[in-house]
Parts: sequence; C-alpha cells; structure tokens
Amino acid sequence: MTRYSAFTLFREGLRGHKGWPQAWRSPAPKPEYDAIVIGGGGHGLATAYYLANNHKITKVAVLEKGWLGGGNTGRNTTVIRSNYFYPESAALYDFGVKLYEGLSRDLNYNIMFSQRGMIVTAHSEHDMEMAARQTNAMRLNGVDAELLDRDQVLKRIPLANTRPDCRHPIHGGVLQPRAGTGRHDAVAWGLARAADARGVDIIQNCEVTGFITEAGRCVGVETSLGPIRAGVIGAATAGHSSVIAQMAGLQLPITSYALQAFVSEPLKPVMDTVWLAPPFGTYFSQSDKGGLVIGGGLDRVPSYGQRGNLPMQETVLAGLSEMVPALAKVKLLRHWAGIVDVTPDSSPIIGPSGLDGLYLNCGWGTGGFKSIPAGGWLLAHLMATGTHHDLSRPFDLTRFPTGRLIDEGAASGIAH
Amino acid sequence: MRDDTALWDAPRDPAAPIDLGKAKLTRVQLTRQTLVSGPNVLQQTDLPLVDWPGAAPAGAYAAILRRDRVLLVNAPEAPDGWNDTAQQATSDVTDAYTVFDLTGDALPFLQRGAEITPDIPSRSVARLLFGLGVFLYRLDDGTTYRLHVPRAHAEALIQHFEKAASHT
Amino acid sequence: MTLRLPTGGLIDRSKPLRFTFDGKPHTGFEGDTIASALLASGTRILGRSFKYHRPRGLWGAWVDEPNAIMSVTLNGQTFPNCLATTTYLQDGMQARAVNAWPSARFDVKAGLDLFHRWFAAGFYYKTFMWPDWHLFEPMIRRMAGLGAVSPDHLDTYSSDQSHDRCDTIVIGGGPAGLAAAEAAAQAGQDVLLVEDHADLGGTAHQLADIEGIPTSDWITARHSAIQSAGGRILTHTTAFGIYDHGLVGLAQNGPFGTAPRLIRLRANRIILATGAIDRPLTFANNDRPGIMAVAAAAEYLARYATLPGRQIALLATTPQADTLAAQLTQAGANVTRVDPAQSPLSARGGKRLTALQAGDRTHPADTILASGGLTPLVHLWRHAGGKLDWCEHRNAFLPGTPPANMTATGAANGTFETDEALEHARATGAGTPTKRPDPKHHLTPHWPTPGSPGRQWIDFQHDVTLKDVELAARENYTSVEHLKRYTTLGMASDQGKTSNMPGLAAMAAIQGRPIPEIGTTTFRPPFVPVPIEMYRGAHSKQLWTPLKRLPLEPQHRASGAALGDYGGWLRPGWCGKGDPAEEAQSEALMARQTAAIFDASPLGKIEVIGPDAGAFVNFVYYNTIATLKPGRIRYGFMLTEGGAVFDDGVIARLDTNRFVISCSSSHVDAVRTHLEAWRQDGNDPDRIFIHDTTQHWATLTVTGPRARALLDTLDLDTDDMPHMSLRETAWNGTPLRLARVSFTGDTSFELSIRASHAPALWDALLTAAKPLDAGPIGIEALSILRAEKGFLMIGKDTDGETMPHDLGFTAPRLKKSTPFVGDRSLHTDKANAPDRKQLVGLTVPSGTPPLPTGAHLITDDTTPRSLGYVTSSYQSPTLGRPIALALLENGTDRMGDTITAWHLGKTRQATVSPPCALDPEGDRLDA
Amino acid sequence: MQIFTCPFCGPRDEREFHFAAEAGKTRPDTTGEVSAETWAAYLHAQRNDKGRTREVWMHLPCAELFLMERDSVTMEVYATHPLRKAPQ
Repeated sequence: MTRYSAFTLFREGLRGHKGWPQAWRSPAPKPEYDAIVIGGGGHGLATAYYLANNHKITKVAVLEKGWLGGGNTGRNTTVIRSNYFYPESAALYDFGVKLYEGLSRDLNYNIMFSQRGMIVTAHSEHDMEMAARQTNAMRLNGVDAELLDRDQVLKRIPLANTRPDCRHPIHGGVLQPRAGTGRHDAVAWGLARAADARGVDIIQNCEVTGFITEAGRCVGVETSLGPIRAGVIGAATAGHSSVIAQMAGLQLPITSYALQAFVSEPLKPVMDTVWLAPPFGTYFSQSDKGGLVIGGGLDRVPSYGQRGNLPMQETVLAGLSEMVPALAKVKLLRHWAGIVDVTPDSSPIIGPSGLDGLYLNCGWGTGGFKSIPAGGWLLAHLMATGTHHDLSRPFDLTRFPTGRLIDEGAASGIAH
Repeated sequence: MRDDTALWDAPRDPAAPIDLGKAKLTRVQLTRQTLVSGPNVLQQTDLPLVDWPGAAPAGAYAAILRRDRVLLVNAPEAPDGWNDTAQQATSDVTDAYTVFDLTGDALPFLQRGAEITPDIPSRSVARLLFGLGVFLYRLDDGTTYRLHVPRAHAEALIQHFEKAASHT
Repeated sequence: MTLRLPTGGLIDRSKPLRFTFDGKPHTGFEGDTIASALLASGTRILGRSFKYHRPRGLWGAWVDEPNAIMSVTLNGQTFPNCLATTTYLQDGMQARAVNAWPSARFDVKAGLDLFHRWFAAGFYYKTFMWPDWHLFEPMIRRMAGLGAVSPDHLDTYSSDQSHDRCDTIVIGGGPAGLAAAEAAAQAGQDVLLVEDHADLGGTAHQLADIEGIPTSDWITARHSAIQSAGGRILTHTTAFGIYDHGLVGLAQNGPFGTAPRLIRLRANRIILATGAIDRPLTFANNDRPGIMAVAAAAEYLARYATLPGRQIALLATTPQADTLAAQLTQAGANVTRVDPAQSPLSARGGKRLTALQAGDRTHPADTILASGGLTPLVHLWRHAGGKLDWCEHRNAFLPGTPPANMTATGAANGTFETDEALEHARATGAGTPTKRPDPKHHLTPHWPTPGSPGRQWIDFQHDVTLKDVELAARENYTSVEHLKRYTTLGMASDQGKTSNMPGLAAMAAIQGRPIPEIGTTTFRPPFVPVPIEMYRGAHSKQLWTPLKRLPLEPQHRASGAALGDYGGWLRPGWCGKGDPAEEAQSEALMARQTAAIFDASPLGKIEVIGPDAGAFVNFVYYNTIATLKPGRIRYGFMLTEGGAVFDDGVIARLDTNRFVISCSSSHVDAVRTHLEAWRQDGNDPDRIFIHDTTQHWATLTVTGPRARALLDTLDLDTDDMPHMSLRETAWNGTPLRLARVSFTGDTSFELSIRASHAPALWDALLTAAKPLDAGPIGIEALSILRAEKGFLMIGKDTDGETMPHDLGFTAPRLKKSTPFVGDRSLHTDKANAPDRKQLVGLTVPSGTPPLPTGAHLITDDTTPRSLGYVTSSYQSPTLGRPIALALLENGTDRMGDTITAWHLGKTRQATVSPPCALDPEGDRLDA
Repeated sequence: MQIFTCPFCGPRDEREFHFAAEAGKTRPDTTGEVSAETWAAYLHAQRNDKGRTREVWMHLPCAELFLMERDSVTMEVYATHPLRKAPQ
C-alpha cells in the first residue's frame, strides 16, 4: 500500500499521478474463507478491517451485491454524533465517535471528520426541560454536552429564524461539540483500502442468495458467483437485513423504510454546525463543497424502493424554510433515499442471529453511518471470539423477549 | 414561560362571509348535526344519502362518513346513546363541526389542499384537506361545496383558503 | 463588438432592457436571457470553474449550461446561483458571476490553475490528515461553494401548490410535443402540454419551415389546434420529477424573483417529448470560452438572433451541424468545417480563442462549435423506472422498456429527424402503438481518447478532466458510481447533463469495455434545481401544524390571558398581566384558598357506545372498568401493547352501553385511532362504536374549597354527588354534564356544555366567582396544583418506558383476570426487574430554590451513575416550599433516603418522599 | 405521492393512510400462559418482505382497517380488501 501523504501527493503530482496503485483489488472469490462478511457497506468493510487489524483474521471476504459503499453508507447525511440518553447507547455511539476521531490516521485516508458540533434545538419550556434532562444524561454518560440558551444558539446559527411569526421560536438547545460530519464515501473507501491491504478480499457484484448449513450450523453462502464456505459469517446488510434473515429462515424485528436526503446547490459558507430542530422534523448542515445537506424523518410507507416520496419532501423542506427563511430561495439540487432497518426501539441489533455461525449487525435505523467503526469493531469481535463485547451485549436480539428495549425515542424525545 | 398570544391571529368572526376573490366562504348555521353509527345505518336511514361529490338537498340529509356511520344534517332530534332496536349509536355533534359553503370558482381552492376531483366519486365524504380532517361534498346546485371542519380547526381552514386566494 | 443580427429571433427589439454584469452596464431585449444578451454584447467570459477558477464562456443555451452561473439582484433581492441561460432578462437586473472576484474576467484566484497538477481527483483524501483535518477544513470551505446566499428573508417569495389531473400530459413543447399533444387532444383526450421555455416550439425555431409551413405559423397552428380541442398548455413550466404511481412534479415559473408554483399532476398517460442535448467533444483545452455546443449556437441564432462568433470552427459531423453551418454563413459568419476525427485536437488561446488545432492544421477561430452527438433527455423516464437501451447508431442511451403509462417521442426517443419525429409523435398522441423510426444518420463516435495529450475537460463546472477519469480507473474506482463520487464528475449543479456521457465513455475506453456495460448513474430528481421554497406549500408560520382553537379563545383574549401551545391547543398559560411565574403562583394559591375556573375544553370526550362497549373498555384499559356503575367515574390508564402507559384519564359510564373517555388533551386523536384499531381487530365492530364528541363540548373546571358555593350561585345542584360521579343535568335550558373529579386534590367539578353555549357559562362563572375572590387560572397554575398532589402528566412525568406499576398502580397487573391491551408485556424480565424507575416526590428544604427539572438523581460513586431524573418541579405556594416529582430507580424502596440531584455539574441534596406533598389524607377533597 | 384504495371510500392520497401492521398476526390468548418468545414474536417479528407484501392499513378519515397487497419495491398496489366480514 502506497502511503498517502502530502509528500506522496506532491511527488505524484509532479509525475502525473501515474504511480498511484489500486485502492483495493478486485479479486475473484476463493472457495473458502475463515470469515465472510455479507455487505460491502461501511459496517461490513469495517468488520473486515477490524477482523484483520484487531484479530489478525485476514482470510476474509466481503461480499457486496453491488458496488462497495453503495447502500446507506453512500446515501446518508454524514452526521456523526453520540448525543444519546441511555448509558448503553451512549457507550456504543461514543465509542463510534472516538474511533472516528482517529480513523483518518488509522486508515491513512482522509475521511474528513469535521467536528463542527451538533445542536438539537429546544422550542418551548417543556423542550428546555427535556434538553436539560438530555444534557445531564450525556454528561453523566461521559459524553460532551452543553445546554445552550437562545442567544448561544443564535450565535452559532446566525441565520436561524428569529422572526416574531416563527411557529416554533428557538428557546435553547443541546450542543454536542464533538459531533459533526464526515465524508461518507471516504469512510467506505478508506476502510476498503485498509482492509484490502491487510489481505481481505472485497468482492463486488456478488449477491448472496442463500446459506449453506450443515448440522444446523451455517458453513457458507450461496452467491451469484457460486458457493463460498466460511468458518464464520457476519451480515451487515442494512435495509435488506430481513431479506438475508429470510434466507436463514429467521424473522427479525425490523421494518424497512425509505429515508430521504437532500442536497442544495453549493453556497459559500453559511452554516457552521449541524442543526436538528425537532418540531420542524428537519436537520441540516453544509458540506465542505458548499451544498446544504438536509434530512428529516422516515417516509411513512414501508419501502425497499430507493427513492423518495413527495409528502416527506414537503415536510422536510418546508421545515428548513421555517428554520432558516433566508434559505428558502436556495435551490435544491438532488434528492434520494436509502432503505433503513427500523427496529421497535430504534436501537441496533448486534449479536447471534439464531442460526449457528451467523452473526448480525443491523437495525441501525437512521443512525448507521455514525456507528460504522463501532459496528464493525463489535461484529468483528463477535465473529472472532464467538462472544459479545461488553458494548454490544445489550443490543442482542434477546432484548425483545426480555423486554429490555433501549428506546431512546421513548426516553428522551430525541429523533434518530 | 412564553406568551405566544401575538403569534396567533385572533379567530375571525365566523358569521361574516370571507371573500376569497374568486370564491366565497360562508358560514352555515345548521340546526343539528348528529353522528349515527350502526351495522346497517346506510340502509336504515330514510334521509337522502350524500356521498362524494354528492348532491345534498336543502332539507335534511345523511352524509356518509364510513361503511357504518352517517352524519345526519338537520335531522329531527334523537336521544344520544345506544338504540338497541335499531342497533344504532347516536351522538349529538352539532357544535363539534363548523360548517362552511364554498361558492364561486371553488375547485382550485380545494385542489390546493388535496388531490381532489369530482370525477372520482367516493362513497364517503370524509377526507383530509390541507391535512385537516373534513367532510366535503356538493350541494344539489352542483356548484356549492359544503365543508364540515372540526370546530378547533375552523380558523386554520380559513387561513388555508386565504393563502390559496393569494395565489389564484 | 455586437454579435446581434439586425433582424430575426424571438426577441422584441422595441423593448430594450438595461442590466449589469459584474458591474458593467449592458443592454438586451425583451425575450433575451442574461446569457443571450451577454453573448450578443460580445462578452465571452461569463463564469469561473469550481476548482481551478478557469475562465468560462457559454457551452449551452438552456438547462445544460454548466458555466454561466450568477447571483442576480433585482429590486433589492438577490438570488444565488441563477443559470444565465434560463434566466429571462428583466430591466434593472444586476448579475454577478459566482465563484469569481472581482469579476469573471479578472479573478484573483485564477492562479490556482497553475497548481492543478496537485489538485487531481480525490487529492484531499490523501492528505490533510496531519495533524488534523480541522486545520485545513476552513480554508477548503472558503474556497468551495458557488454563490453566497443573502441573509434576508423575502416575504414576497412565497410558494403555491396545487393538484391537477388530466388524461394525457405531454412534457415538452417542441415539434414532437406539439404534434403529440395535438393528436391526443383531437383524439378526445384531456391534454396538458408543458414546456419549460416561456414560448412553445423548442428546436422548431431553428428551422425556417416545418412540413412546408413557415415555422411560426406551424407552431401557432398546433397551439390553436390543441386549445380548440380542449387541451391546456402551460409554458415556463418544468416537469422536474416523476414519483411513485406516476405523479408528475411540475414547477410553474413566474417572473424572476417569484417562487415557482408546484403542481402535482396525475395523468393516465405521460408522453415524454423532452428533446435531446448536445454532448461535448473531449479534446485539449475544450473548456475555453468560445467553445459552444452546436445545438446551443443554433438556439442563440434562432431565438435571440445572435451569432456565437464571427470566425467559427465547426467541429461536428451531425446533420444538425450541416444545417447550422449554412445558417451561420448566411448570417455573415465565417465558418470552417473541421472533422473531429482528426487528432490531436486542441483549442488555442486563453481568455479569447485564437484557433483550433486539428492534427497539424491550425484553423484560426474566435469560436469553436462542437458536438459529439445528441443525448436524449431521459431523466424523467428513469425517474419513473423506465429502462434504457444503448443504440450503436446514435451512440446514445434511448428509452427502452417503458414504465407504466409512459411513452417517449421525438428527440427524447432518439428520433432527431423532424419529419420522422412528427409522424411518431402524432401516432403516439393518438394512442397508436408505433415503432421507433430507424435513424437516417449513423453517428461516428468521437469519444474521449485515454492517454491523449493535454487537459481535456469531462465535467466543466467541477473541473474533472480525462486524466482524473484515468486516475480513478488506475485506483480501481471503476464502478460508475465510484467514478462519479471519486472525481465528482456529474455532481455539479448541471447534474452531469453535459459530463455524464463523456465520463462513461472515457471509463469504457480506459477499460476496453462497451459503454452499456459501464452503465449509467441514477437519474435523480429534480431535473433542474428548484427552490426549496417551492416545496413548502402552505406549511409556513401558523399553518405549520396549526394549533387547535378553543371555543372560548375570544373570551381569553379579551381578558388578556397569555396564550401558548399546550399539547396542540392554544390555551391560556396564565391569566394576569404580571410576571408569568408570579401569576401562576398567585393563581394556584387562589385555587387553594377560594376557587378557580379553568378552561379544560381540550380534554377528550370520546364516547364508546354499544352492547360490547363495557367489555371493550375493559379490554383497552389497564384498570377494571367492567364493574363501573352508570353515573360513576374511574381513573385509569390505557397501555400500549408493549405495556407502556399510553394515556391516563377518567372514564365515566353514562349508561350500560355508553362510556365517555376523558383522555389527555394532546392525545385525543391518538386515542381515537388506538380505539378504532382495537375495535376492528379482535372485537366485533358491529357492537362497539366510537364517537369522538370532544369538540361538541366545552369543559370548564371549577375547583377549590369554594367550588360548591360557586356552583350554587348558578343553581347547579351538587348535593349527593360523591367524588367520581357524574350527573347529566341542564343549565339555562341547555344540557350540561356535571362530573365530580379532581386533578387538584380540592373539591372539583367539570362542567361540560355545548361549545356554542360556553361563553354564557364562562361569563356566569366569572360573575359568580368575583364575590368569592375566585377567578380564572391558566394551565401553568394547574400544573403546580396537580404536582402538589403528585398527580402525573403523561409525557412529562412518564416516558415511553413507564408502566402502570411504576406509578403505584399495581393491582390490575397482578389481579385483573380478563385480557387487556399490554397485559403480557407487564411480566417481561424488564417489567419484573427490581430496578425500574418509579414515580416519587422529592423534598428540599424551605427557602432553597426548586430543583431544576431535568436534573438527574445520581449514585454517590466517584463516577456517578444516573438513577433517574426530576420530571416536574415547582415552588408550591400552598406549602411555601419547593416540590418535585421524579422517576427514580427503585424509588418506592428509597422513601426517606437522601439523594443527590445533579444538574450541569452542580449537585444538591433532596429527600425521597411520596409523590403527594399536599394533603395526603385527601381531606381537602371533601372540604 | 401514492394512491391507495380504501375498500369503502375508493382511491385516496397516501397521506390519508396509516400503516398499522403486517397482516396475519394474531394476538396470543393472554388468559393462558404465553411464553416470552411467543409474545415477543407477536409484538415485534416481521416478515418485512421485499416485493409482494400483505399489510394492514387504516384509512384515517373513515377509520377503516383493511388489508392491502402491494409491492414494497415498485410500490405497485395489487389489491385492497376489507377486513369486515360483510362488506356493504
């Protein structure tokens, strides 16, 4: 692997960039691996990377039915945060943020984690009480958080609506300074390059069509490129987790929904933070390229169609116009949708699947991107050791029969 | 503790007709509105049944809300509660819905609030308009649209129509 | 040097319009775009590229223009990133190139181009990691972005939305669209024709005549025929997307500075006649100002009577180029034909072109017109899920397997010859299935040549060159999506209209694969950028989730009450004019000392009626309701099937077959839906009916030691009314439902009367209250009163995990024998766990301030753990000390314990106490 | 914007509808012993089919609970059926 650095970039610039090697290979699948990861998105690639890096298991294949990073990893609004209420969630997501903080250097690939902070605004007295509850929870969970008053919010978001006719005037908010955005594709590519460099085979255009089981244990997969056997299998197939589960004869507590995202034409910097205004159902930030990156809630119709629907567009974009009236005149460039796994408690599922030899990392809902390194780390741990990491144990499927749901929405009113 | 009184327009006197330019919104004071539900209520009522787009007569009629529910308009008073003989539940809701007649070039106003056309009939007059639950049908003059909106949303409906008027 | 011809075009020379570009005054005519007026004036540099700040001129004449992007100010309002080619000129416009300072012609950042070799595709992924990205990001951000958005809000910039329908929508008002619309209308269809230019005709204007008729007459004839057959025509209207179930999104544009109207159009049939655009040729310095698309030059000439230049090298072999060459020559330009097959090709000159170098020949030129062939505009086809087929003869993706109810015709369908297009369009319009005509002209492909010398632009706006594509291939970013994302090819504000095809072709050539094997990226709406405002519809200000209004709102306003959003209703928070917190305190004190009147109208009044009503409410309630006697009232919970408390409130039995559920004000709609769902799922819906009569009634609560006295003055008999009973009576000849329930702990009555009679009752109560020193109170005071008693508010003192036994209501969970919603969920491991959060009170010493709501209760470890949190906290005016409610882990076992409350790093001590702080024996209830 | 067909009211805008649940779930009889697993499966397990689905929806204006068969990828609606035994 040629190291990326200012120096190599300078050198290659002088010679027309002819010396850069492939970021990853395109190998043909081998008949057997020590471990197979289904899904070449962020979580799958991170799993393979950490299997190789943390557990020295390098005979690993990542099977991707399309192009790597083409699922939700390449379709999200790039927010990275850990502003969670419950200790279990906070520990999990903050682990993700911490891994992100070092990820560019770990991978030798600039994933542009921009810790510009995220503000969740409060718009009423009741919101402020909940904001206090949230801020205190975060701080007790060891996550950075500040409770902002109205002026402090407006200082950070000068364009915010302060007109007297604003339906939901800003009262204050919760700031997580370490939250921010990352370059989503770069996360997938950086992980792919680093995993590949450690010997992992990343096999694109290889669709898993079934599981090979022997004596009740999963020992391999059927794919569009033929059967591949493996010692252990992990699935990280957000949006399609139920499809994979059906192949294994399982049902998951997951419903798939389309989640839309929007980007505007590029603008000179107008917005320095990530802002979620819950009563408007909208959040946005500004990318380094200058586009406003806008997101909101789920479409209301369960869907595997990777395209958005007008009612939610109206809600989200109207929300943005209300949050910052000056942006109403900005033009929308593109909108698209990803398919997300939604669990009853909006928390992920990490753990054994119910089929021996098959582990799951799914159910991240709208929050998968921020957890890519954490999800990969934990699935790799499970696959390598056969046991839970302490951070993933609460997120096992057994929480459903025991009733031990981790329902952030129920507790804190925080949108996922 | 925030005083938001000024954020909200004071509700208009609903008795005064509202000029929408190409259309007019007039408050209708009905004698009575009665919810009647029952497994056979559509067969049992002897009042004219009104659906969408419908043609409501001047006197009493029964607007169909569901497969087992009608809203009786200007029907004789009936006791609230369960009528075991008729197998019907009855509730007086006269004050629950504010009623307007929309006259003039009405359809463009309605089409701002929903995908709506008189060309596609419906057995029920219940629908969402501007996101508000309403009962909507035509009178038998063929041009007047009658709207029942939950009283608490009457002001919002007026504002929606006024906003539409600014664009028509 | 003016390039404007003395005659011709669609412009109105009698209406000159003055405008400025980068501060310099110019004049154009009515009918001009900013771009055409600048071109006519001889302005060559209209913008700068995103990355290298290369000087750029016009490539296109309409939506495919990648370069001429401007901030435009008119009447003091500035709009960023306006495309000069689609912005119709208005008098007084001030246009300024974005991403350039002080002007597009002299841009201080032009020097960046010198360092281009280090700004190759994805260079930023390889550096800026040490010490940290944060060090570099601000600089990168300042460099990026196009226009600056002004911070002003434009009140006049307000969107409209409508829904519409038709039998057939024809998208595109060029020759094919006009012909198709006419045929469809004459076949009796209700037709809507939309065209994104302000005038009809499309490329027809480039032709002198069509079907033997002068073009303008031909267009007029089609227009009249469509209209007389009942068809409708919308010009200046863009179909920007097609959504599920065939919904077409239309943006109907008005004058500059107004927001387009969004029309959601439902059609039984969609005919796509969106035409085609020219694609660039890829050669060295092909981004120089003065290099323009053949199709664009034809448009400037036909519509705006403007030559693209005087000395023109025409680098194309298409039939369209043949036509144009003759027209340009006739108009006085000097045209040299150059075969693009010659190589190498390169443009000479910098800000101004001097020549086209083709092989070893130098063709002097101030303008190069280039075409690599036409690309059908199939965006909407793809939005709707239509497939694409690759055509070797046209070197283009054409509409293949169609989506439901959609047909393509004309150039959008790959038919670039007018007569054939018209024939196909007419048949399509009439509904006759028709095969696509074979092309007369077989295009010789001129795709990018990997390895060829010079800087060759693929994406003009984003500065993606052939070398960048080669780099992406070298690094294995070969999937078409990786190529796009790694190089940013096709992600500029023109959305790849000019760059996608050359980009795909370049990757195909590098890999030696056929183009269709590379595939295309997803075509995403909107087809052209549309303002965010357009999507807003009616959702603004008050109409963004409008609040519900009380029958007594006029009375509250008249009395000066402070109104606010409480649970979706606009309600009085407090009634006096003083300091809000003090008003709430004194109102609460009045309620305890004399009596208070509270507008409780939003409380739910959902009737459950029918022979199975009793069994049904018994099933949907946690508590046993079956045993409730007529005329009596019970407090209870409804649970979710997951066992969490969903709503609380009282339920009254009016008679054997009729109950009325008084659910929380903010929950009425949710409870009604919840009940309806259960009614139809597992119960007999013919024997249970749910009537939401909430808004028929207004409810006024009278509470306090003098409540009875107050009601006596209204001749309302409260004798023999025990607590939790109900009586149907009358007041002033109107039915009145009198319920004795208490949310304050004092004697209380709820008076429910028809909403239209509420003002009279309200006035009577206020009049009667005066001599008693009683009066109205708002919801803030009520919140204090109920907290003193430890009465909870759903959603404030509970969360989505709270179960009834956490609130002290344990019996039904253990003893209720019949099934109820959520029953089994109350016995999971977690439901049975000893560490559940339970509702408790907290006591702090008098004289200290109330605990902050939202403070956590923590363990006393060095790393403290949260045990719960304060959910309600007030100064109690009655007790003269702070009170608080909290959800606390294992709270009932901690009664009397001292616990630490933690708020933003500061701690205080509190004592765990029962939730009820006032009158725990309940003596006041019957005082 | 999709069009769903309420079995009683006919075709209406999707905004009038509320997704209730997958079809085919039966509430366990809680008068007897119900295992934690059975209850959790009833509450939470989903087929979540990609492609043809059978779901229960509510048409909010008329509160009708009905069965809808549709495709979760193409969004095509195949049919809607009333859940009531005797459609009128």
